[in-house]
Amino acid sequence: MGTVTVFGLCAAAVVGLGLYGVIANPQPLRKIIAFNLLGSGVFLLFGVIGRRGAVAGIGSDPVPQALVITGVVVAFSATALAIALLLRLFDTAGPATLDSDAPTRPRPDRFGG
Amino acid sequence: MTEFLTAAVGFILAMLALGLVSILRGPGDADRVMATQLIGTGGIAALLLLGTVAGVPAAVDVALTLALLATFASIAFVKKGLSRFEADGTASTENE
Amino acid sequence: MPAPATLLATTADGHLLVLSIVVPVAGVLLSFVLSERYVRQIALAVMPVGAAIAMAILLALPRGDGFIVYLLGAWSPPLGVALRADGLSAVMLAATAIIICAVGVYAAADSPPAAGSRRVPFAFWVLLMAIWAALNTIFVGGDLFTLYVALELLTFAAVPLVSLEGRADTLRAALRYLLFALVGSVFYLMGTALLYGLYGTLDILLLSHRVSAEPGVLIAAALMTSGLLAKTALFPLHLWLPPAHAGAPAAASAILSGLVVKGSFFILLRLWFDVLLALPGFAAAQILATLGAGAIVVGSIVALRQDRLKLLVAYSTLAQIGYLFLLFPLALDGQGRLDTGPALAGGLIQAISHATAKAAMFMAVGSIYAGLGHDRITGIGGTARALPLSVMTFALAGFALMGLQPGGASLAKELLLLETARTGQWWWAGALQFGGMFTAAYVLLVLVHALSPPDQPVALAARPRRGSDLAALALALCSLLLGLLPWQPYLPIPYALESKLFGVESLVKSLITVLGGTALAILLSPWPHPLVGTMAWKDLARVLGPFRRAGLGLGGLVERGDRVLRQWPVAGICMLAVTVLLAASMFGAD
Amino acid sequence: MSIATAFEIMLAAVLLGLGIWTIVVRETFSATVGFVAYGLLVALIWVRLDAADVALTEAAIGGGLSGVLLLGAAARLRDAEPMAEAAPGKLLRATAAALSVLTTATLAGTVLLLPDPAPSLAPASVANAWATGLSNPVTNVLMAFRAMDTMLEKVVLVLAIVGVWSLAPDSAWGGRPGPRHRADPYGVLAFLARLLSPVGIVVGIYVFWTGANHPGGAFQGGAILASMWLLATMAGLADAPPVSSRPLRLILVAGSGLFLIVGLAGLLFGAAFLSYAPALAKPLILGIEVAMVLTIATTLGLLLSGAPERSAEPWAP
Amino acid sequence: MRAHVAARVSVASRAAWFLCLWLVLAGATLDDVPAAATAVGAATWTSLRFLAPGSSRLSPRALGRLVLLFLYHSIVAGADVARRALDPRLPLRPGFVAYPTGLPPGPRRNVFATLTSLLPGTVPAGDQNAQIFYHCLDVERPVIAELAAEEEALVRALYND
Amino acid sequence: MSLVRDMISIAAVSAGAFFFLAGTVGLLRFPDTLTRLHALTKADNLGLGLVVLGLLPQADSLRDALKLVSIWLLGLLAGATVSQLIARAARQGGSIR
Repeated sequence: MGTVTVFGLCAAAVVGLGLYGVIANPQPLRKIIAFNLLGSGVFLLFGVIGRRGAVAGIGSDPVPQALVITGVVVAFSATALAIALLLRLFDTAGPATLDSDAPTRPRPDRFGG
Repeated sequence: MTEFLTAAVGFILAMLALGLVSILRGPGDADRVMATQLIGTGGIAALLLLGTVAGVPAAVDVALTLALLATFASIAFVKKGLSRFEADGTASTENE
Repeated sequence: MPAPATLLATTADGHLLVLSIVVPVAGVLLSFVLSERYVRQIALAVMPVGAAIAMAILLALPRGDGFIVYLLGAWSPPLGVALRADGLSAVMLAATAIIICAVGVYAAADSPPAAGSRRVPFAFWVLLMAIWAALNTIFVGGDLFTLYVALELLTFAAVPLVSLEGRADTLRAALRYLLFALVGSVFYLMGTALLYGLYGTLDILLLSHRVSAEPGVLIAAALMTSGLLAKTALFPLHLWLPPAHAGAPAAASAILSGLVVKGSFFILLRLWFDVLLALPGFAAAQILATLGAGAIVVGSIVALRQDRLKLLVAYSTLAQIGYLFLLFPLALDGQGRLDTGPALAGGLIQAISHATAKAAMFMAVGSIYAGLGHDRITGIGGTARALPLSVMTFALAGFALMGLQPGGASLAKELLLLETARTGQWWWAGALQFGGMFTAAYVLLVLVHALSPPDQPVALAARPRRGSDLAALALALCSLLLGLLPWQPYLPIPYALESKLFGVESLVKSLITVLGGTALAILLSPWPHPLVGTMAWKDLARVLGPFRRAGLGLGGLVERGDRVLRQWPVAGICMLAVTVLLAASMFGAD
Repeated sequence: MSIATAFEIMLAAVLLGLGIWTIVVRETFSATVGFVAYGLLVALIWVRLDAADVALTEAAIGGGLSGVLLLGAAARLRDAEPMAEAAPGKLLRATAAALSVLTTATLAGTVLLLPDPAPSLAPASVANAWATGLSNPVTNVLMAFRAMDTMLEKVVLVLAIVGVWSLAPDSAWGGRPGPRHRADPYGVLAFLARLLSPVGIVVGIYVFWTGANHPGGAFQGGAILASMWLLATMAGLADAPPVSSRPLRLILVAGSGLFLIVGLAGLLFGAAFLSYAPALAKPLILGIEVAMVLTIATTLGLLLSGAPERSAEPWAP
Repeated sequence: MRAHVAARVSVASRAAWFLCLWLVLAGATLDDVPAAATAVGAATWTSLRFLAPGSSRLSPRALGRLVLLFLYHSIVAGADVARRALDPRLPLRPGFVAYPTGLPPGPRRNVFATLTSLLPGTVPAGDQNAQIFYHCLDVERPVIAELAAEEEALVRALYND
Repeated sequence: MSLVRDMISIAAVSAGAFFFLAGTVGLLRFPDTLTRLHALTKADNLGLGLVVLGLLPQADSLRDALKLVSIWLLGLLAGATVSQLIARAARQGGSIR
């Protein structure tokens, strides 16, 4: 069991946690946080793959590292945009949820509880 | 030496985990925010030790960044977290 | 696909590919700096240039063996990133240029823009050019990670368009769209990570030579596919589409519905037809097409039950996206692997045909909305006389979409039907026919309402905008004439087909589509029919009564099911389930 | 099991614990704090994975900016908490959990079964480093081999700004973003900002500059600079400029714009779009990075400030 | 004229501090000169903008004493807290103490509060007029006297104007 | 020589680890927010300081050593100010009193 194994498993678990959170956490902010967790898991996956590609002199393949840095930038801007949307929604409509429909329609019945 | 330092990192990490368990439970928000401060200090120590163990000089730079920025969560908390008590966070807090 | 050596060097007209990305990007940056006052002029200057580049690529492609390649920074893959254009890219580039220009003219003629707001036009024009840049990158990108960045560029440009009007429901729609699309991209990114871990490259061409059917690849394929499906809004991952596309301003809806969903669809085609050729695609293709068929049924039935025109058109997009996915099983060759044959060509032509027609439709609906001040379907009686150009645009676009000759959709349908016969999958022929009929149903429904005499004289809230309406009409005409274009240099199309387009047989087919559509509209639409009260209707109603009741019951059921599926947790679970299903099907076949 | 592996297992366990806390805890504020702590800790894993460039990125983003962004939002939204919709039913949650576990298991299996020896572009990137004259391989990938992705990503940042600004009410368009922060000029926060900001500026520029040859780079440095600006803003020592300001907009596109111009110069006079003549490569790349660090710092700062909320009244300290 | 010179000295000394920081971080290389100049310039400018140069003189000897006192205090502080934490009886008598300070509100008082937050068992938790409120782990300790000693050392080291 | 250095390192790092332990115990045992704040900032900063002290003999150069010290100083500044901010917040927020 080495670095790659431990953190590979860790990355996969973080991905699973993020997925569950994105689906099951009801508040939009929690979904945004869970998305960040999910993204972090995927980046760790890249990190593990980069670590596997280590050669003499370089501890980690630089290409996955570069991809992760690009990905982090994108994920952070996405988070900022999502939060700006959420705060604006809160200002216009009060407590914000994602699961209400266009205003002309009645609220759908809950499914499964 | 390497083993000793690695064990030290492990020990600090364990203390970190225990501390987290205690303060994340609360009860107040201020307790929870202290978790970030705890991770900040413990993380810096762990990074410095790790950098020496693994011979990664850049770990020191990472620790430097953490030292610079680990306070930010607490700052954001006192800025905005108080707004439900006071109209304007720190201003009213500091001019009692 | 030719040997890698020929595609790992820059070809003669390669710089055109660079320009197709750089020009709209430069437009974005320039208009961001020069701000609100010049943004429209810059966009209108970028459009002809961009269109000329797209046409130049279209002309250059046949000269270069059907491929154009450009190595960015002169670094060759796997270290560097290549841009590559083939026939698929070229026609998509051209179609995108045409649609962007038409929408641009539509929006530019719409003056004064959005009642004094400087914010809306600024955001709209900048984002329009950004969408163009993102789409062009998607069409010519030769690297899976570059495609990811382009995909995100597309999302970042599309989401603010949804919420331009700033109402709470559009903000909610935009947030939902953003979050679901982000989850989709993360899935795509996960697959990319696995592929890099397996083969050490993300270059599409290199991967196509290295990929074999190993477990890791199957999982990567399942993850990437379902991520892209979420971004394309294929049923049942469509929760975000109807409110987003219906809530945006008309010009933005036209772009979102016509073009943006095609971006992720195109990557899906690249993935399956270029990267994953070695995979056992049979079961996965059947699943995709089944979801597509589901989309056609659900999207069309729910569309027929909408009371607002914009929502109807948005749900029609849902159905049309499903139609696109019917190409997958029809592209299978004898060994159950995907093949770039007529089915792919048909699917792509259908995508272009839908892009043009749907953009035109949304613009027409936007004009109707602006003219009447509302878009309730039951209240549009008399519109045909008051706003003839808009109704005509809607009609022409609708005819093109339902597969009347010589529209692109009819050519696509012929191609796909040809492949159902070749591969012996007759059941998809039924889905294809039904898709056409459903389209006919909601187009006819709207037209009948628009043509019926009004209850009271129509009072226009705003004067019709001639320039805008002409742009929309031109686009609709474009869609209706797509079947006549010479596609052969770019897409594999059997020669025999074009002569068949105007035969008696095709006329009969059209008639069947229209009649079937009429029947479906009567059976499934809950709205009081404009013909109610005439003698013929009473007779008809007696005969059809029980059927109509059954149809409406079914419709209600489908609508309720659709509402359940559009709840966030359900949609999320569906996404995971689709991933698992795809992976399991491929493992089963392996 | 070696002591290093034991340590790694513990690190992963603590991280996962924080992740679980983030997902399952009832209160949004606690979840947010949990995630911020997670973001601080994840930098350790990146150091352990020998990816110091990424570790710096995560420390700068996860440590400073994400915390401010998420905790600020959590505080503003907390009144909504009791009224937010109920959690999905048990059946749905169980299904979601089962499918997530399945995904995790599949992913873990796939990662563990990746081929050995692993394919790697590390040798190729080292072999081609001569072309830029920089010895940080990650910077070489970002600025030369995959320059296209980096440039497009900078355009993404511009679009994120356009997206956030487009949420402004029409009356505030062109005005200053976010609420005006006020703080006691003699308070602790102002004191910290007065002392820390200049130090942070030195550190930020150092992290950026060292990125040419050691871990670091424009994004990491820019994130640190943005944090310092944010600190000064929160302490009431500085204010966001109005979004209609021309110089501001120039800075916001400087990175991508210069990248584009240099790229086009390569197309016209050099080997290819985004290629650098070997003699000029280093100064050109550094020039682009200088522009990028300005752009990134400003962009990140403005992204955190949010949509314009105030008209562009002159600011008096 | 003297103020002018003093201001110049203050600018130079701050720039020197930031240069030292840069040298510690990056080392001394000729290639780094442009970056170092930018960093030092930007930091000095920001620092001067945020914190106007003071008029007081440093007393090196007193400063050395302060540093020693500070180090000594931090060790005692840590040891004291550690002792209380590990003591099975948990000897805590927490509460607030109001300390009357002679320092004006502003940087001087901030510096004092920050330094004393490292004293055994005290954390400043706000101030009002000429009083700083300290939260103490043990209110029965002679907190006020210790704080006064600390204040005197600080004034002697930094603010002997 | 190297042995002496290692001994110093081991002693200092162990002492640092002890303060981390004490801080954590304080966090677990102290009754309220403000008392825990004492435990957090005091003991941890000393722990960090001792770890830094322990690493000084291992540093390759004077510059590296000074870098470590400046990290500790930054940590001290951050800890001292944050403890004041949180203490104010806790006093204001009424979770004490």
